[in-house]
Amino acid sequence: MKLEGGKIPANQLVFLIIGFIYGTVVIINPGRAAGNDAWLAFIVSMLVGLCFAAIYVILAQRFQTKNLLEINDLVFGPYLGKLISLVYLWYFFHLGAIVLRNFGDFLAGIIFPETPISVFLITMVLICASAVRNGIEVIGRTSIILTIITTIILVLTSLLSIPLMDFNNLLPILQTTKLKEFLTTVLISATFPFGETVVFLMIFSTVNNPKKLKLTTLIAFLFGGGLLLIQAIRNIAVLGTLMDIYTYPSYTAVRAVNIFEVITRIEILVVINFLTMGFIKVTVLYYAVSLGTAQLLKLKSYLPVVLPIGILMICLSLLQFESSFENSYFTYTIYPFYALPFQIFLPLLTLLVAIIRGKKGVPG
Amino acid sequence: MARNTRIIQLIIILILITFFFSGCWNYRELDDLAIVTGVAFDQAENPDKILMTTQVVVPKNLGSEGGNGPTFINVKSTGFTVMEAVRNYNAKLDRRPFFPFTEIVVFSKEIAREGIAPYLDFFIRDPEPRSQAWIIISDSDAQDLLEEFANIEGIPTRALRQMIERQQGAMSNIASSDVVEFAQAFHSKSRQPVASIIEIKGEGKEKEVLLKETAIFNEDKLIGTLDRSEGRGYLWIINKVESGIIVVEEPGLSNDKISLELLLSQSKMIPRITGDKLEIKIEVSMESQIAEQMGDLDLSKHDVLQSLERRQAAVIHNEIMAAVKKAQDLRTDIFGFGQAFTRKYPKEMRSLEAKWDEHFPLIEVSTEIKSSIRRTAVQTRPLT
Amino acid sequence: MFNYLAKKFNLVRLLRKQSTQNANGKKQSGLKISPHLKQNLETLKKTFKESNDFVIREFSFGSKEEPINVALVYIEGLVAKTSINDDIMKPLMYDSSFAGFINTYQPNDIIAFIDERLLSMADSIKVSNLEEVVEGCLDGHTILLVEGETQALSISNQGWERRSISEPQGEVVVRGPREGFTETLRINTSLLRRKIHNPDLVLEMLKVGQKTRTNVCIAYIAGIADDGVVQEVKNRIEDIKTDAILESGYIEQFIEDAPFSPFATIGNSEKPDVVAAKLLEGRVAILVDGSPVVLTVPFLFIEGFQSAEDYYSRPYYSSLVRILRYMGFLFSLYGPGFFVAVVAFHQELIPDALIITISSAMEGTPFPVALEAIGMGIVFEILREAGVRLPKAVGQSVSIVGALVLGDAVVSAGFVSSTMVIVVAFTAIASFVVTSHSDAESIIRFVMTLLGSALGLFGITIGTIGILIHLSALRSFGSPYLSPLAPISWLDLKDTFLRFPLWAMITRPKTIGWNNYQRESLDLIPKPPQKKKDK
Amino acid sequence: MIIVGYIFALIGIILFEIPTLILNKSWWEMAVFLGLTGFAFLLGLLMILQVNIPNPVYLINKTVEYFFDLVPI
Repeated sequence: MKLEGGKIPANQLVFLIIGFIYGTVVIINPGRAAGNDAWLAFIVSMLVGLCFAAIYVILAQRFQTKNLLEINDLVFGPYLGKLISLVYLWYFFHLGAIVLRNFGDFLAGIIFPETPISVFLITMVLICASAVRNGIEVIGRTSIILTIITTIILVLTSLLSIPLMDFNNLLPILQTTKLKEFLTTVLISATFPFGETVVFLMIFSTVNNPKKLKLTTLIAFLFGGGLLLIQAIRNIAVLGTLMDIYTYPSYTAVRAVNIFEVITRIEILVVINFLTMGFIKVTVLYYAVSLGTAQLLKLKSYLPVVLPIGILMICLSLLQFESSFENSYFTYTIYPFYALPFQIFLPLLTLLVAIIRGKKGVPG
Repeated sequence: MARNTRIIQLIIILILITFFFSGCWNYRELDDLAIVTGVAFDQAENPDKILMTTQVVVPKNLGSEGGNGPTFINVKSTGFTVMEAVRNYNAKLDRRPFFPFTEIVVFSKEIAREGIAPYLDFFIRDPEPRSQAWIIISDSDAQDLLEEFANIEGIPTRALRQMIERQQGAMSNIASSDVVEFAQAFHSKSRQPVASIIEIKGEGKEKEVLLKETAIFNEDKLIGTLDRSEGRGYLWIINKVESGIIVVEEPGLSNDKISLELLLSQSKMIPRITGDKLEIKIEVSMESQIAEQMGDLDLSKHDVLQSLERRQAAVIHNEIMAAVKKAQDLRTDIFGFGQAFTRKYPKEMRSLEAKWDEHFPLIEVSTEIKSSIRRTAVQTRPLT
Repeated sequence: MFNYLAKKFNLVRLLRKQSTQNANGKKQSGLKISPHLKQNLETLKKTFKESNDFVIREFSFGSKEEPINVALVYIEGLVAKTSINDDIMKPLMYDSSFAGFINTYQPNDIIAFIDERLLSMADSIKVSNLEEVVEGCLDGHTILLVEGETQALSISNQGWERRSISEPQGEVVVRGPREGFTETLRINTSLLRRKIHNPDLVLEMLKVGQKTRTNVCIAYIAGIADDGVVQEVKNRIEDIKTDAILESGYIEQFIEDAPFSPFATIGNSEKPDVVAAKLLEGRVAILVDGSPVVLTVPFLFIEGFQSAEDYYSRPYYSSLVRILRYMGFLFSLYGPGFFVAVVAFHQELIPDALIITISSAMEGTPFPVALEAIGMGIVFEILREAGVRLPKAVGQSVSIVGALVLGDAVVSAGFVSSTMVIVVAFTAIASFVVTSHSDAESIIRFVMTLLGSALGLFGITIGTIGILIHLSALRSFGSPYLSPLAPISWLDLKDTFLRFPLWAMITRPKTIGWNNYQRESLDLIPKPPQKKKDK
Repeated sequence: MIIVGYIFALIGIILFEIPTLILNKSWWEMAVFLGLTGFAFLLGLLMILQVNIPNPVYLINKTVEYFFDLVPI
């Protein structure tokens, strides 16, 4: 019996990936080091990310209805495969905890300074758990509406801050930053958020028509990248030189909006975006971990492991960083290199071994 | 069926847990807050300390069924840092000060001369204060500006803010910047900030405040001022002139004056590097209409109008050059010429930027002004 | 969970015992009509427990020597008396002599003879079972029993007091038909038939309710409605084992997909044109005898925002109205919650121009704003309930007292801030815009207010996500509840936020009537008449 | 206080899951559930009691930094 009976149409996957990519980037700015070239860095890293995604899609299409863990079993044999699956699961789990932590840090640091961080983590995990328990179909459907709302909000905030923008801030291109900084930014934003789509190897198998995967992923990447681009351009144009001193540039950028003294301080819209997109990101990761764990332990249903994994995720996200400084050190310095093996080396290895050993999924 | 029970259960649990966990930490009623509308910084008696004066509105006396008491109160507190001063309020005020509605930040001249960046950090770092508060330099003590003076708004800080914003629209001859603009300029290597100076005249009931001139800074230190015509020169250069009156002398023999009301203006700075020479050209194109004529010349003649246009251009040119000269004398690039060069000549600027204050005074500034007079309002000929 | 609790309280075992007892005690069906009239009548009398509205009229006709003894049985009040007099008794007692009755009289043929030659009634069937006799009586038929016959004639001449067709109070329209369904099933089906002149309109009759034996009619259009859905509806209705179906609401609660959800997954309407439109989209309607409210399934979330009038007036205005409905819905969900969240957590969101007004209004009110919001919400619900239940004249004065006197007094006494009254009042008005979801609206409004006062906008966003998850998990007879929004269907958005012109609505809704999706031809857009080229 | 709440939450979770598992007679799932919940509970309890728990992220940091030293960028 399959653990997940649900099927999602390809167009839901588009929204899911967009939501996932836009996820924490609403608040956290991976292009920090590149200053006013961040928008260019995003474009480059989107292309790099597309190369990553190509591997995932080829892998998924080769094995049709198999998800990541089943592919591992098939390609590497039951024992080594299980080990590799475990490593992947740890990565998804840890990534979920990091996202949660970013979430809590932001809310507890900026919006609700007097409230303990655990409140936000627990509420968030609970709501994600309810989505995860409902299965991929519900996650997919929820993501449609949330992603559309988010897109509208992003466009709206960008339009409202046009009076504050100075597009000269985007100039000069590729001069103020050094090549090394630029490449670092490309690496950071290729691994976060684009490379993180490796988790969709757990979900690609539930898509109705696997033939559409390529197009779907391409559209999603372009659209998601487009959202990042709009956001980056808005932030640079509004904040100018101050871009790199703010921890949460998007939040600060729209704070200045003031239309007729009535529409002011709309940064709360950014917070709402962050909440909804963060929800999608955490949910996808959480779902992948729950499903994977159940699959690894050969359970009949993944429902019983959902809540315990949620508690563990809360624990890890509280445990991992003592402060938000450690968080940003990890995010900007360590994480890209930590994530690379999972995002590119392992999938590539899997693909190569599969080709060499001639393993293929049974179609249908 | 089972699925739906689950959801209900989850929702119930969610609600219970939110209540259980949120002891409503951040819950603060509007009537627990003292809404701060303005802040003033002075030097305290102890030279290390800051004297911070805060204007707080009293909503009870402001609403539709308001009482007759004062509409605002000023609270003073001292501390080594801004944040400490803010915390010290709690010992003085019956409510928690709440900063998002801060409209102005006033600094006394002596603090401005020493540098205001340390004070601004609070307004940028803390999520609470609004970063769109206007920065005002007070000619005398900063706290005096928050005292009552003749105004219509009823709250001094509101009145000051309205003055600054009105001034931009109606006169455009004193530059002002808010906290973010100031910080952006301060943070940039190739641009320096400005702010408005307000002075107090008279005493007691006769007391009035007026926008005096533009303060120019080097880094965060006040080093000089631009008077009104220089101020407009500055605004011409950075393309911020919105409206204003240009007074020119009537062509001909009389000394009568003509007021031209500015309708439209657009300006651009075009940097050029030729060899070692840095040049910058200010292109202004503007339109105005005749608003007032004191003499009796028939302005409907083509050549008269042309000569008026030339005079108008000359006035603008003089204003611009005066502002440039002042800034170059003080070696502070308030116009952002450095930024303009960086955008066009990034490679060359990399070496120049380090010693920009030496290069800036050497920039040759030229102007190109397209001045035109569109309308003569409802009159075509003078009264006489 | 409820199953579990029921088990805990030993209810299940108790119920099992009861049902076996019932099964043992009930065994008397299939009793044939005996040739002895008296015996039949006795049995019937016993069956009806000597009820005094059960009427037996015995008489005889024919020749004096060999009179034919017959009896008419009916239930007083369900039949048309004049029709019994003129169309049953009169032919039998008078016309029989002219019909050459004596000559052709054959024993055992008398029922057929009466049916064919004497009765001037349109609708009569022969029954041979006492059970059917009882059933016929209860349905308002008049039954003619004949001495010596094992068959009886069940003559359909129902005639009871019924409400005439009038405009439904709940769905008033400015433009559109004024007729509404009534309590009588037959009239209701006829109303539908008059809208859809097509033999494909299928009306299937079922009897539900072990005690009430209520007629329930399933209507659908063969070829458009999905067979699976029709079968599912039938199965679910047949599975209802309960005493009574007194209103279509009973059926609704027994067959809905999500009994624990605050959102209705079954639609209802009192207007034949609305139901006809839904049938034509491929939905299935359930008509219940005794109820003017007709159920339609599957019911989607967005149907709550569509109104019959949208389609009768031109598209621009109806699109505008529809958008306003969505806005009203959102406002009535979030109004108080958002206000509390802003005032208690995010004061910086209040526009500069309003901060002083709001804070001076809040000044000095004794209760925390969260309590104010919840309290005013409850007051509003009470006022609404009072206004609805009371007779019209009194109801109006209740709302005047509630709205004006109470509202004004509460503010001037300083109990509640005037801003809060404004918010609650506006919320209340907004909540009347979308009536289909109004019960869910009230519940969610309270939840949102609670979440908003506990965690500010974070709480509200989380609550919204929770509701979204819930809504996307719902299904109504196989159709995802949030369709066409999620799963997204671009074609169906033509009738979601905007109403496209009728000539652009070419297809039926994707999740409902897709097996026959084209509803009109492609080029219906009105064009100027073709000019003749004679000059 | 927090511990009491925590234990209540745990009991809530167990009551939430267990009945379905018993009804479906899925014992292996129940074992996994109890095991995971127990582990998570213990971890959470230790964190509430502010016991020092080895932080996996330090290990990751150290490893990656080791590679940084190896490959000078």
